[in-house]
Amino acid sequence: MEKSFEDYPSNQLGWVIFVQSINKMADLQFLTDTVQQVRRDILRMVHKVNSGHPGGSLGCAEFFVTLFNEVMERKDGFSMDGKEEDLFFLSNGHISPVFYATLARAGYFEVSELNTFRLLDSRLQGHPTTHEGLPGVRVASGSLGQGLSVAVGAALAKKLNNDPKLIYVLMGDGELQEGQNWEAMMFAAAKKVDNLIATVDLNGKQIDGTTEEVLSLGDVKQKFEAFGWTTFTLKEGNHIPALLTQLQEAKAACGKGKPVAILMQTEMGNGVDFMMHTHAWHGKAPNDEQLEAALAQNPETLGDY
Amino acid sequence: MEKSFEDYPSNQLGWVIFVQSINKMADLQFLTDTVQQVRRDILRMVHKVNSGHPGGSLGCAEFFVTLFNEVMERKDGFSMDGKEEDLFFLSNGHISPVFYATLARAGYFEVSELNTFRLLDSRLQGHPTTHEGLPGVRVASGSLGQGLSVAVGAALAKKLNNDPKLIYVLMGDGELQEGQNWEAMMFAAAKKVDNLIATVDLNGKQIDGTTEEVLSLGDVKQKFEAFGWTTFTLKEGNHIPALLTQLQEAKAACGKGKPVAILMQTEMGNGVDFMMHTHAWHGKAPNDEQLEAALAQNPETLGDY
Amino acid sequence: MNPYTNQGSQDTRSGFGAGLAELGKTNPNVVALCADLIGSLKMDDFIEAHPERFFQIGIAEANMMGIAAGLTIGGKIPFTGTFANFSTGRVYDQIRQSIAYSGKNVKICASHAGLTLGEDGATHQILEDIGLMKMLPGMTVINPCDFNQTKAATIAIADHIGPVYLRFGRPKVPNFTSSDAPFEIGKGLILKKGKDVTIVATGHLVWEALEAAAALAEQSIDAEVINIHTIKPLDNDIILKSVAKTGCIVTAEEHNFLGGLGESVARVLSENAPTPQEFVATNDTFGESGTPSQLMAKYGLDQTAIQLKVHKVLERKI
Amino acid sequence: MNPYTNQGSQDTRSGFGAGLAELGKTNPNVVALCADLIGSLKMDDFIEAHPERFFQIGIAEANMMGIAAGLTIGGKIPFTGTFANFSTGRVYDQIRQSIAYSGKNVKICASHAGLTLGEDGATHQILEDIGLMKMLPGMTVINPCDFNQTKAATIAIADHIGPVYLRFGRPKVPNFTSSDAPFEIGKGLILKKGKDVTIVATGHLVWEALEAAAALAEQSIDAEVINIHTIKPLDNDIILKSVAKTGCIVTAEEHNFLGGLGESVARVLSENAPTPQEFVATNDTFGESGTPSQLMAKYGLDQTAIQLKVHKVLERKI
Ligand SMILES: Cc1ncc(C[n+]2csc(CCOP(=O)(O)OP(=O)(O)O)c2C)c(N)n1
Ligand SMILES: Cc1ncc(C[n+]2csc(CCOP(=O)(O)OP(=O)(O)O)c2C)c(N)n1
Ligand SMILES: [Mg+2]
Ligand SMILES: [Mg+2]
Repeated sequence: MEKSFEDYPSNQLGWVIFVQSINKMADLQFLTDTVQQVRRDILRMVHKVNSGHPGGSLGCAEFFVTLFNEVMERKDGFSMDGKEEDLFFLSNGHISPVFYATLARAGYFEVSELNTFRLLDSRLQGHPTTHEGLPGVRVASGSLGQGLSVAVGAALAKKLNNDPKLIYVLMGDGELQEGQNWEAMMFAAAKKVDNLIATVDLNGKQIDGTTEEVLSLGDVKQKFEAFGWTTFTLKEGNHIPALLTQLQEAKAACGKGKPVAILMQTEMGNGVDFMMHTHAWHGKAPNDEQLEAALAQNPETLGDY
Repeated sequence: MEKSFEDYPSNQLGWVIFVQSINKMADLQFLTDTVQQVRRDILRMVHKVNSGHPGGSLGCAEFFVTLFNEVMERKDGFSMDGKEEDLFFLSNGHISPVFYATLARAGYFEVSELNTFRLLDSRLQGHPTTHEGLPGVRVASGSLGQGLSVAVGAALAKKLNNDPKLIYVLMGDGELQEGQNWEAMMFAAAKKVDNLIATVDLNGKQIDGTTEEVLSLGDVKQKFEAFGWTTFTLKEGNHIPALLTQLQEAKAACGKGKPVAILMQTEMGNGVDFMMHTHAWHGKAPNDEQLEAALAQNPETLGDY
Repeated sequence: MNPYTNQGSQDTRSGFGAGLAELGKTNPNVVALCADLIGSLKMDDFIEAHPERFFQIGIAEANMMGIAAGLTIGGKIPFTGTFANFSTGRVYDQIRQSIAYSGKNVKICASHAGLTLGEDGATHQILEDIGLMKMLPGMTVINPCDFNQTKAATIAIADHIGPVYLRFGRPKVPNFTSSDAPFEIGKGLILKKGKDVTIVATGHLVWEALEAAAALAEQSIDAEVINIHTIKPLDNDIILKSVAKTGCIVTAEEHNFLGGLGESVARVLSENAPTPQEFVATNDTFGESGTPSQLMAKYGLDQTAIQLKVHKVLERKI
Repeated sequence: MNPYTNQGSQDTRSGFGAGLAELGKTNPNVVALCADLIGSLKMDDFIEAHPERFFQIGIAEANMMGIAAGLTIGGKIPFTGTFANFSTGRVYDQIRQSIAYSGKNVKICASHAGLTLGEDGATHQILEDIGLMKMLPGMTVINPCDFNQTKAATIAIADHIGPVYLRFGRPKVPNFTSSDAPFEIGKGLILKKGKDVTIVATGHLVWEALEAAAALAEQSIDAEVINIHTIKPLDNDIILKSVAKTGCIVTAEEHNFLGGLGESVARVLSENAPTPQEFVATNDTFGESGTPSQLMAKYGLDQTAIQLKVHKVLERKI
């Protein structure tokens, strides 16, 4: 499959109409509308409780919306077992706002529940958890570096169950500094866990600065390949058609004896101009004025919660 | 520096006489004698207490003896600080027999103390420890995967102290499955820890079988290089001249902004025919007859303890 | 006289291996994972019979715990196997988040617990694992006393929904409980009734407690011996009922006196019925190399130590 | 009335930051390490003044502990900084082998301990770290009560040879101890004398204990309040002397009731002077998101909870 989208500018508004994997303009419009609404949800959630992680959440909004609405083969409702459906794990649990907003907008629970984010007695904990029974969450995360292992386990269970569906997992790039990831990487290649697509949010940023400043990851693609993974680099990680093409390509690469990874270059804080090109908004909520400015850049589409 | 020794057969007895880094025949003879005596020490130690790890120990005898006697710049006596001298850390602590025998034969403590290996109240614990004050040991090991990090820390301290000497560390190949190693690998490259030489005992074996059977390491060199290390492969890890040349080459590669690794291919159980080409002797002691047979293949040189 | 007889010494880890092999036949959801210690964990029989239900993880315990958590999501009941140190301290945060807090049905099976693994020494001799695991909300912590009970416990935990820590040992020790005794999680067992002092013991120390009680009987001291195979949830009732009768207690465990069974019992007592207590446990030190019996003697974990502590606590009884 | 006044609320982690900055000036061997949480740990001042003595490790806590151990070998005194969960449970085996068993002079400095970090929720709210660290032979465990004491403790531990776990928190809490009070490791402090009941509190709960004692005074209950800033080595004497007078005790900690300060005190009592004790601590549950004060109220960690437990223990006193 050729990467035809890399040639196009990643301007959010200048989408190409003809996309192999989306045949109806309506789908594209729905996705772009959902992304915009999810951005509003993220911003409003973290603003309300003056805590949480908008930066990484915004940077992954296109990915989440595309994955859940156009790529994953999901069943109605939610069961922990997730048999006969694709499953998603969020390893970098701090970007829970985009996860929750995507789940709510995909019907896992009422969008009004987004209002309870990080409040006492909420199912929408600061970091995702199964402990409160929130539909869509299959493991707790927040302590970094654990999600890939869990995803590998879920993938092995699918194989044991002769379940042909896939496992998706998202990790942060700073998160790759945790050694457990490399244990899981080595295992997945050695044991041919090829029903697994791991995506890395390669935004080049973490809490204390750029990944380069904090602890350079070096050449991530080279590392993944050296660890035996089929590895794609997606330059336009905030571009829905590019995401779609890439995810379909990754899907097609499954079942060939190797685990599959997508290194997804994103912009932290994407869609809110003053939150982009900085790591400052990794874990900081906007104040009232900042919220207003940010929302103005992302008008309501599907209706606020 | 050209790897001239790779052309020669790794026959223990068929050494080349002219070696760039050893100018006197006496040195070579001393090293080979010491290796043979260390082998005897290892075998007798584990036999006596019917426990311990002869396989990996025998496989690394040439490395230890060469490193301690011809390569490391050591000071007389032992101080924990180890200022102004090269330091060695053993990460795969289970091969303590070769470590202890090498230390004793290098004068860190009386060889007679080898007699106390793994006995109650001994300084020669099953796995090396500082807890009993054994000269030559600077950190406890045994729980795998921790030694490289400690070595990196010691290397950083040397830099802070403007101490130009080097840090050496040995790891097992199975041990590379532990994620902490990859954390340390990433760190050492990112922060240019270039006063460190890490050697991997690439014997292709671990407890439950070959590394290939247990959990394939894939292409180790590719992984080290992808993690930003200057990486040498030493095919003849049981050949003293080859070891010497390789260690000198690695030394010369220090101070150039990158950490240095040697992937050292060894034969587990080397020097005892029935212990070679199997993982069976990873952690099993010989019985009386086996000991006799093994010792017969390695006649006394420097005197048994 | 010790009311139990040694049916022949066996290692408790072999009880685990036997239980796991049994589960292989009876429960198709049971899967096993190991981190390069198959032989030590006695998993061979299970693996031979069900190779497709076994996962060799290599030396990567953190990954093993995560994979186990993930396997539960497909309805599996994973049994992880490695040494006790690498089953707990090495992977505490992974167990905490991916298993305990996530409520995953993983059975963490740990061999070579305590001092008695012997010659490998302190890096392998964890004396804190009971404390580590008991602090995790939702975790069940079990330390059976012999081969038969370990086998029974292994089988029993497969039917218990939720994370379990099962701790057992390396050396051969007396096998004295009945091979068909049912294993009930959380129910302590009175092995010998007595009225002068309560001895609450777990794991390898249960046999030592029985031997100590037999010796004490000859000194006209009537000790009650309780096998507290489950440390969490702790059978408070059996302990409180016993001390109501005896008025003093000795706890015995192959563990640091800090954080383990002894402190749990002290808490139950101080919260309900303050009672003189003495501790048979290691005294906040690391272990060392030696034979199991040498170590038990040196670190005060044998029947002699139990007797000493009984005498001490009897003096404190008012 | 509370004999202490709040000099202005501050976070204890800022006390750590201030102490570390001070050490930067006075002790050239002090180096600092952080795992991508500089701001949260308040390490900025130290780093700015001594960039060459700071090591940014990235998100790799296990590696951080090993590197810290290695740095001691060159004579450095490393202070590691990350959240309490990642300072303990995440790296237990690394601390155990490379630091504690190896006797390395590393200061493990842990912020965001307990429930009161608030909104991040349970994965970050470790309630087991005191228990984890107290079980390690040779480890010193300190949980100071306010900004001033945290600063003093930070400075004091640099002079103590051996591994130390220093625990502090995220939220702003009353700063009430004297800024020039010396910090003596292992010496509990009687903050208020009393004869009816002993309240032994640590960390954030010391202020709550003082407030509770003030309220109790109005109910004619004379509580003795002890700030037990060092959990290991525990000041047994101060506790035993106090209960000899009061006859009952309440322990208060931001920690699970299993394995923490409360159980250590229970052990000391049952071994020396069995005494009715009640526990202010979390009740073997994970935490959750919420504001610090909401969480302290919901999980029974505030002055109200302390008062309740005092009433309860007084009823049990004979
Ligand atoms: C084990 C662990 N260590 C540290 C943290 C604190 N922490 C939360 S997010 C974060 C940075 C993560 O970086 P990255 O994965 O790149 O996510 P991004 O900042 O891009 O969203 C850190 C250090 C944590 N949650 N878990
Ligand atoms: C963290 C940890 N996990 C497991 C073990 C048990 N163990 C001791 S040696 C060993 C195999 C090591 O393999 P390798 O490093 O290749 O050493 P070799 O067998 O070649 O000597 C294992 C699994 C351990 N010591 N530490
Ligand atoms: Mg990032
Ligand atoms: Mg090997």
